Amino acid sequence: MNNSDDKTRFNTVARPNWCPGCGNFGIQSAVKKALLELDLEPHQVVMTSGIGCSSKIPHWLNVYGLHALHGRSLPVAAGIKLANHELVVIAEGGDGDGFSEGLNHFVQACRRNIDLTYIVHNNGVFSLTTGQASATGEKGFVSSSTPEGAIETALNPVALAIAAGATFVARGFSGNIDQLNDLVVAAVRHRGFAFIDVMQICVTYNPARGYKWYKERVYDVQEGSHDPADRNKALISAVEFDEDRLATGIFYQGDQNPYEESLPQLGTDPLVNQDIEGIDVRSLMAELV
Amino acid sequence: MNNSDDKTRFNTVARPNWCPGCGNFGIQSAVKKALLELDLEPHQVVMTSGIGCSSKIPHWLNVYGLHALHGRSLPVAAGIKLANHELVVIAEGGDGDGFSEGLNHFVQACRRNIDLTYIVHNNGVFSLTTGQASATGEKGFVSSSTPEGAIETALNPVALAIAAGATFVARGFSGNIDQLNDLVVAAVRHRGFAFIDVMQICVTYNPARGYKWYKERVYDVQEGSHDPADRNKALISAVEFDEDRLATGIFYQGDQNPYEESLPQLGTDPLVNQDIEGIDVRSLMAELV
Amino acid sequence: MKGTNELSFVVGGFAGQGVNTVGYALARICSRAGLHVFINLEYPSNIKGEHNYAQVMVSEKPIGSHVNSVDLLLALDARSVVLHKDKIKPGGALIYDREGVEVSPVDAGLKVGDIERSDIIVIDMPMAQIAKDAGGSKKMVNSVGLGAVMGSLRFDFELLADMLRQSLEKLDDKVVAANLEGARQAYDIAREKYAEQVGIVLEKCDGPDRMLVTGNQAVALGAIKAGVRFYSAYPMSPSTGVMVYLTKQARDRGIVTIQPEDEISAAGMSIGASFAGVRAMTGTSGGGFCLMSEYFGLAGITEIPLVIFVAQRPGPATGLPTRTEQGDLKFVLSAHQGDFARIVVAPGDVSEAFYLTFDAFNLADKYQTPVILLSDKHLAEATWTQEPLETANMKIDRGDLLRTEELAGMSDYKRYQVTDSGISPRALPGAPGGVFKATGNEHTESGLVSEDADNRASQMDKRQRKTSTLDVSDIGARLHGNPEAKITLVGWGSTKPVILDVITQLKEAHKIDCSFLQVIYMEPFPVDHVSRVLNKAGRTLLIENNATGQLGQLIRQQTGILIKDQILKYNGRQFMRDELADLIGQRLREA
Amino acid sequence: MKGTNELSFVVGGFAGQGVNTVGYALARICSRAGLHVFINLEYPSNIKGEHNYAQVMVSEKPIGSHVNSVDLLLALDARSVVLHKDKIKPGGALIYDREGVEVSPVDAGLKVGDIERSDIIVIDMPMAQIAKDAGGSKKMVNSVGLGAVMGSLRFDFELLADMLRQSLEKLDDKVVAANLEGARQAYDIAREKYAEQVGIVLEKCDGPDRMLVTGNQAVALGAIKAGVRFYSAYPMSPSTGVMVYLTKQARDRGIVTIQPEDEISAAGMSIGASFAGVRAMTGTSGGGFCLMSEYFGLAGITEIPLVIFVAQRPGPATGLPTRTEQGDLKFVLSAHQGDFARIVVAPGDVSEAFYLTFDAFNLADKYQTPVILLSDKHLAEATWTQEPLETANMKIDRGDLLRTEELAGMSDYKRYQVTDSGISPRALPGAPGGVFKATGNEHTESGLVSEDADNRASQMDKRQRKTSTLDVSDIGARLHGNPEAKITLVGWGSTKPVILDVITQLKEAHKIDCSFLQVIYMEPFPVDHVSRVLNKAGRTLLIENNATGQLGQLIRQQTGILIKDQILKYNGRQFMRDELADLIGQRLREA
Ligand SMILES: Cc1ncc(C[n+]2csc(CCOP(=O)(O)OP(=O)(O)O)c2C)c(N)n1
Ligand SMILES: Cc1ncc(C[n+]2csc(CCOP(=O)(O)OP(=O)(O)O)c2C)c(N)n1
Ligand code: SF4
Ligand code: SF4
Ligand SMILES: [Mg+2]
Ligand SMILES: [Mg+2]
Repeated sequence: MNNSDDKTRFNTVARPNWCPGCGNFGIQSAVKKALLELDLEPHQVVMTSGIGCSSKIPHWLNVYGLHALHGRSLPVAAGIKLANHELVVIAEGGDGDGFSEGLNHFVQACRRNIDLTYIVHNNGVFSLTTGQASATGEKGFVSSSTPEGAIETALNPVALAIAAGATFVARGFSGNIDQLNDLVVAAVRHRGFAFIDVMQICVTYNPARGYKWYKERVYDVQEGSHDPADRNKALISAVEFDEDRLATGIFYQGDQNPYEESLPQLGTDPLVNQDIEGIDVRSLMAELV
Repeated sequence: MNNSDDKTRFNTVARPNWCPGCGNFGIQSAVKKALLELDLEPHQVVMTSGIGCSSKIPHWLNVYGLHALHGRSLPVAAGIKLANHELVVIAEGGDGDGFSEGLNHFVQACRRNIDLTYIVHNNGVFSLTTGQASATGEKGFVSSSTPEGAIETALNPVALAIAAGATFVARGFSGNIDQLNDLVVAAVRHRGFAFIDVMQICVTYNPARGYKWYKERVYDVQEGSHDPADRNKALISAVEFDEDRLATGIFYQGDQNPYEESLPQLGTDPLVNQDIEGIDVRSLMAELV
Repeated sequence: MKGTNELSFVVGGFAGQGVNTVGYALARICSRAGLHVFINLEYPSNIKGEHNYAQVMVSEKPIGSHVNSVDLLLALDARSVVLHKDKIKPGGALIYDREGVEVSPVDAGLKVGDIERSDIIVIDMPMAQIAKDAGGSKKMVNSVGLGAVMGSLRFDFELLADMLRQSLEKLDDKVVAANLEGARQAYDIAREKYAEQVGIVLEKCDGPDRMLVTGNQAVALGAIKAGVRFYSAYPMSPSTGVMVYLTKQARDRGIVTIQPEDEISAAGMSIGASFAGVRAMTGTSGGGFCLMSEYFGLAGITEIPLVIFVAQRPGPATGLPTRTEQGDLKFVLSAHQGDFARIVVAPGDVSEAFYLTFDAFNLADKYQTPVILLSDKHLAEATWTQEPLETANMKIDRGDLLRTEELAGMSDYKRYQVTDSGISPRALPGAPGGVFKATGNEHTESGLVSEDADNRASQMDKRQRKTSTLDVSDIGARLHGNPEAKITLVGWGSTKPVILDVITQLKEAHKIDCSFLQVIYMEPFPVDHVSRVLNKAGRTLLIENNATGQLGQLIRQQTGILIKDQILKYNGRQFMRDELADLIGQRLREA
Repeated sequence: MKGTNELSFVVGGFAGQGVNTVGYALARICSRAGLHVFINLEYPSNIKGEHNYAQVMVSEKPIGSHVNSVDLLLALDARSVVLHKDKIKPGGALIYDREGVEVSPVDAGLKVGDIERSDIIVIDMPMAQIAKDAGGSKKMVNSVGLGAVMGSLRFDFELLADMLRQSLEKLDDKVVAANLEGARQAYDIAREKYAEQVGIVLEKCDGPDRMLVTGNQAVALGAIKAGVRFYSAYPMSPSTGVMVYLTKQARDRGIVTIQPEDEISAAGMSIGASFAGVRAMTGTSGGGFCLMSEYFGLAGITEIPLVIFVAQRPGPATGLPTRTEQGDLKFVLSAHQGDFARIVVAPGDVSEAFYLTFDAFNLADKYQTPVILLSDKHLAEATWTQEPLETANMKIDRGDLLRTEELAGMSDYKRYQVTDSGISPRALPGAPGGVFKATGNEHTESGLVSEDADNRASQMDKRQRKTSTLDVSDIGARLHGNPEAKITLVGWGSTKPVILDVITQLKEAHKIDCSFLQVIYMEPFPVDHVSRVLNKAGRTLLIENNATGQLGQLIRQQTGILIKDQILKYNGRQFMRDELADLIGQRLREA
């Protein structure tokens, strides 16, 4: 049965339990649209996630899902891709998930360059645990863990990803679904690790950064003279983070073979299709004699 | 008793069991010299480390030491500093330790900016476990875990540290003890988190990068027009990593209050000196009535 | 009239509606009126929309548990009507807003309409309309609802008025007035039209000033009393309350609290701080403890004191993040490779949570080893009224900590000196003459890495020896109730309050006499005490909030005694008093 | 003559000298000559300079253990003379280079000079000089030393010559010739001047082609046979050997091996790969398992098959990274919050390591749950001769895996369907019609997050039920030796070979008849089997390589039976045959 004409094929019966007005709805729509645009079938896609409000997203998209542990969406995603590189594998989660608990996996995924798409719902706060400052919470951010305001310098995930060697680095905004849709399409098409940092509205725990706040600040890098192939410039524009001018779009896209293409083991057929009956180990035993 | 004239005060009876020719000896000398130059007494210094050849270093310096777990030198160092900010706290370890297992702590330490010095003995390989490629092992590096050569892009710790918000970022070479000594002195004096990436010779598991190899390539950034206060330039020179021209020296030094200075709790006296006898909690209980 | 000062009240709604606030307000009013209160909270891992409810139990006598049946239900949304109306006792009452009832977005389309139970009193209270008329917002419905509740119970309106004035203190006078007005209206309607029928009355009575306190607050208070100076933790339900409480107090009390990148770092920072000499603590739940488990053993081998607060929730993995279970006992007892002296204590109520937290710091310092304080969601987040806790006799014991002067007199200081007790005098970084290495490898008496076989054995022996001098025969377990009772219930942790309530109930209602053996120290284990009680016991019944009877396994491992009869609950909820009494009754009849 | 084909040989030196190579070369020569061999390696966590040694036991009969006493010692450095000379039996021999002996940099200044033991044969062999004369480097001393050893034992020189030719294959012909020449010279001197006195002779004898194999190699072979397609691991002694072996074979065998950033990721990647349908495995030691322990439970609740290889080393923390201990049993049995079905198996020798690894994959697939394969440094890295392992009857069982066709026929596929066995048919990502969520939260039969109390209980029951159908009554434990023996030794894992050797020795030398109860399945536990044997046993003695008798605790927990008499060794070294025999003898005399 070919469903590709059914525009509802990625819908689920269950309804998201995000707060009304939550930016996660926008991200969910953008991803759904992108999957349609990419002409994928539900069974061809696997979405992994961590734990957090954002990480519930696989439940509300009709794709294979692995809703894993807090901070641990990327390792399972890598394993899935290597075991069956014909699948489209998308990892999602929050900023707490990806930039606190799971930051090591994120940085290493950038340089490892397995063909995954990683979408972070970055709302600057740990929402599901009822509001603590995250690594991307701005200095001075008041939360239950920082009653006198956060002391640490906020993490700049876009700059970090580029410095770590990522081959596709973009930033989106949960309030701009069309652009986000394009970014997701580009990310999935990208051969290698593709990272999208999505500025996500959390109406409950970060209300100061609502739709209006972002809307007044975001702009599209593509509209200027930005050249996503220029890594140095991308890095500089990423570090020159100015709260009043929030760049969105593809910061950097490079061209480098994905990890799995260096593995001849995967050349012929995905690992998962390889037969494992009656493997002969006698020659290996003989080597030990 | 004032020992400050005793130039051997940081020596230990025990002798290092590194391989003859190992770059760790050079790093050890540089640190020892720096502590003398800083006019410190052994009891004023705490050195923490992870696990690896390099991480054995606290045993061979006469200072307080906490030889912790693989990848885990930085969290304990932070705890020590916050509990007693009068101590000089230095964390050391290898590249496996700091850029694989412990990378999350490293990145977050950069943006947290607690006043610590972090020295990584970066030899591109996991030595103590008898030679597997590390995150900084170059592409193609052949090791027991990468018999056909490493596939991943090597991590660039200097670029990463700057992108992560570190306020002092330097690179040294185990074969240039004088420069390293200066870097350690500057790092300890720096108010905030100071990171020194030391290119360290491992004669046993990375013999291709011996003294000669490095000597032909290293140069001192300070000799050119480099301005360590210019973060963007520092970042660009860090990412433009060229195996044939290895910059050493201070890449970037910024000026920002260390974390602990935002804590009035520490203002008067280190936490450890505060009396805990007879604390009255009745007012807190009364609040709950 | 059905009764005075005995009430099982439920307020239900969806996350974001403020169910907790309503429950807590009524509880506070009752508590200040001299009544005993217990609040059980049931909420999902969700910020807005999913169902949650608070159950408030009120009594003139001490009360520690809730029951399945409800006297009075305040339904703030449609789902709450559907879910809870059948729990209302015949003759009990439901307060809801037939026309104006809210429907959670996740329930879109759900209708309630008429209630098909003729055996209960249905109080259709136009709460939304009242709120609107009084000029208030949607949020004001909560005040209106409280008014209705107070009115139905003929409770003094002024108590509510005081409470509202206080809790809305920071708001505009107009808002306060509106809330009072709305509450008043509902109060009057309820009182005049329904109170007689409802037949339950709440009245002020005499009593000491009692706290309304959760286990998490008690732990935080115990830690402050013990002089905690450093708390590092990564948020994880249901342990987060301790972090939040301590963080609020941090500046005033000279405490540093820090939320680092993960639980690994949280554990490491506390170890570092403790190594440097301050009292340090970290807290988490099972999943976070997995991540801490490597550092846990580092504290063990380096003999650095450390208090780890573990608040259990149902596993495996993320499980049920906001529900309760006692499923991590075996894990904390054996986490980490190899053997080392550890101490594991499990408080059973808020008072024990306070005192045992304090003790945990003394134990950690004295035995120079990690101490686990094992709680669970129920104890962590449920609320009890608690008599003032006496603090006069609480003494800090920092163990064998060398002063700078003492160190100065030593020539060859050995941090890990092999002693009879296994405990070695401790120097702190910064002290001249004390320079040593704390090493996670096996080490010599000086702390240097050593692979020598004999040294290994002697350091292992020394470490194991430490806690063998900790005598838990008295404090390790407690037999509650009549020691001669023919039936002995065995349990631990947060089931204590409900088990004690059940004992009372069984005795009063059924003349069944039970005692309760509560195990408090899990490691070292009170072998003699427990064996003695169990060997002497008639019928024994194990009661645990987990799937496999983990305490039962521990008891068998430690004493050889198997408690065959087990009542295990593992659906993520705490036992209810009536439920547990029934289960026990059933078992007794079975055999 | 003192004997033929019975030898306890030690070669000592400092790390970097190639002690392992020398020991292994002699072992291979013996093995190819039809003799049984066992090699025990003792080395520190150090790359160059610290002392290490290899002990090679040779026998005409099967041999699985080493003894304290040494027949022949080859000392490649000064430290080895000092450390090992007193272990030489009276009448035994020492080969060293009085003048030219090397001194490790860490021993700077250490002298040996004359040997003060008149009861041994001192073979002062100018190895350095011979090497130099033959035109070789320092490294050649090893070949010269081997020549001296072969000569002293009157073993056929051609065997050594063949071995050298093969192992130096890739080197220059000249180098090979020099090595042969040096070896020959030493051989001749030893044979002519000392062999008579030494009195031990090694001779070729008949036998099948035996492998020289470590436990790690056996595990890797078992995994390859089982069709492992994915192995992710972070290096950690003593598990690294499996990773290195599999990595070497990866391209040829269609396996992906990957070393990610940490053990957390290693576990996660294998879980992901397994979820996607391939057989996946990860490996580590205790410290790494701490870090994996969170993901471990994720595999449990999501019912994703996973084989975890845990090679124990002495803890806590970094402990003794290159030594041996059985200290992680309790940890792996209870790691992770909450309860879930897990399987833990502990092979006792290389053959079991091979077959149980294979079985582990079948078990993981069949029960859709993580399986822990518990080894330790001794089993992982010591070397045994092993008869060919039969593979004809090894059958892959992938469990209830749905084919695409089967799925297509289903209308409402439920991944976590509640079934009688607890096992639910599994779909793999990529299959149309199978779309489901694997969820670390408690979930419905479809895998969606659910906080419902009844659903929770039924999913818990379902998961617990799975392994209850795994019948281990036969395979879970094994009674070796005479079942009627009055004495029963109880143990597990890598102590199996030494215990079996001791049983033989006690019988032959002292007419003491012992049986040996080896526990293999730790979870599910063979309760009936173990109880039956222990209840029937006369005297029981627990033998474990840890400080607290962890198997003993498990047995008591599972059966109620306490084995009071315990022989526990925890200095980081494996039991030696003579040592263990003595300890047992002592205990028997005591009581
Ligand atoms: C190991 C572990 N630590 C902590 C938690 C508790 N926890 C659940 S969600 C969360 C933070 C979520 O923040 P983020 O990833 O930003 O997601 P958001 O809710 O903001 O979308 C935390 C700390 C956990 N589940 N597991
Ligand atoms: C949790 C944990 N994982 C793995 C190891 C094993 N291990 C010890 S040292 C080491 C790598 C050392 O590499 P590096 O940090 O670069 O130090 P080097 O030896 O090169 O100086 C590893 C993986 C360990 N001790 N603990
Ligand atoms: S709390 Fe914030 S992130 Fe979570 S669902 Fe609500 S708005 Fe979204
Ligand atoms: S192996 Fe390498 S890093 Fe380790 S001591 Fe030897 S030379 Fe130094
Ligand atoms: Mg967030
Ligand atoms: Mg290294």
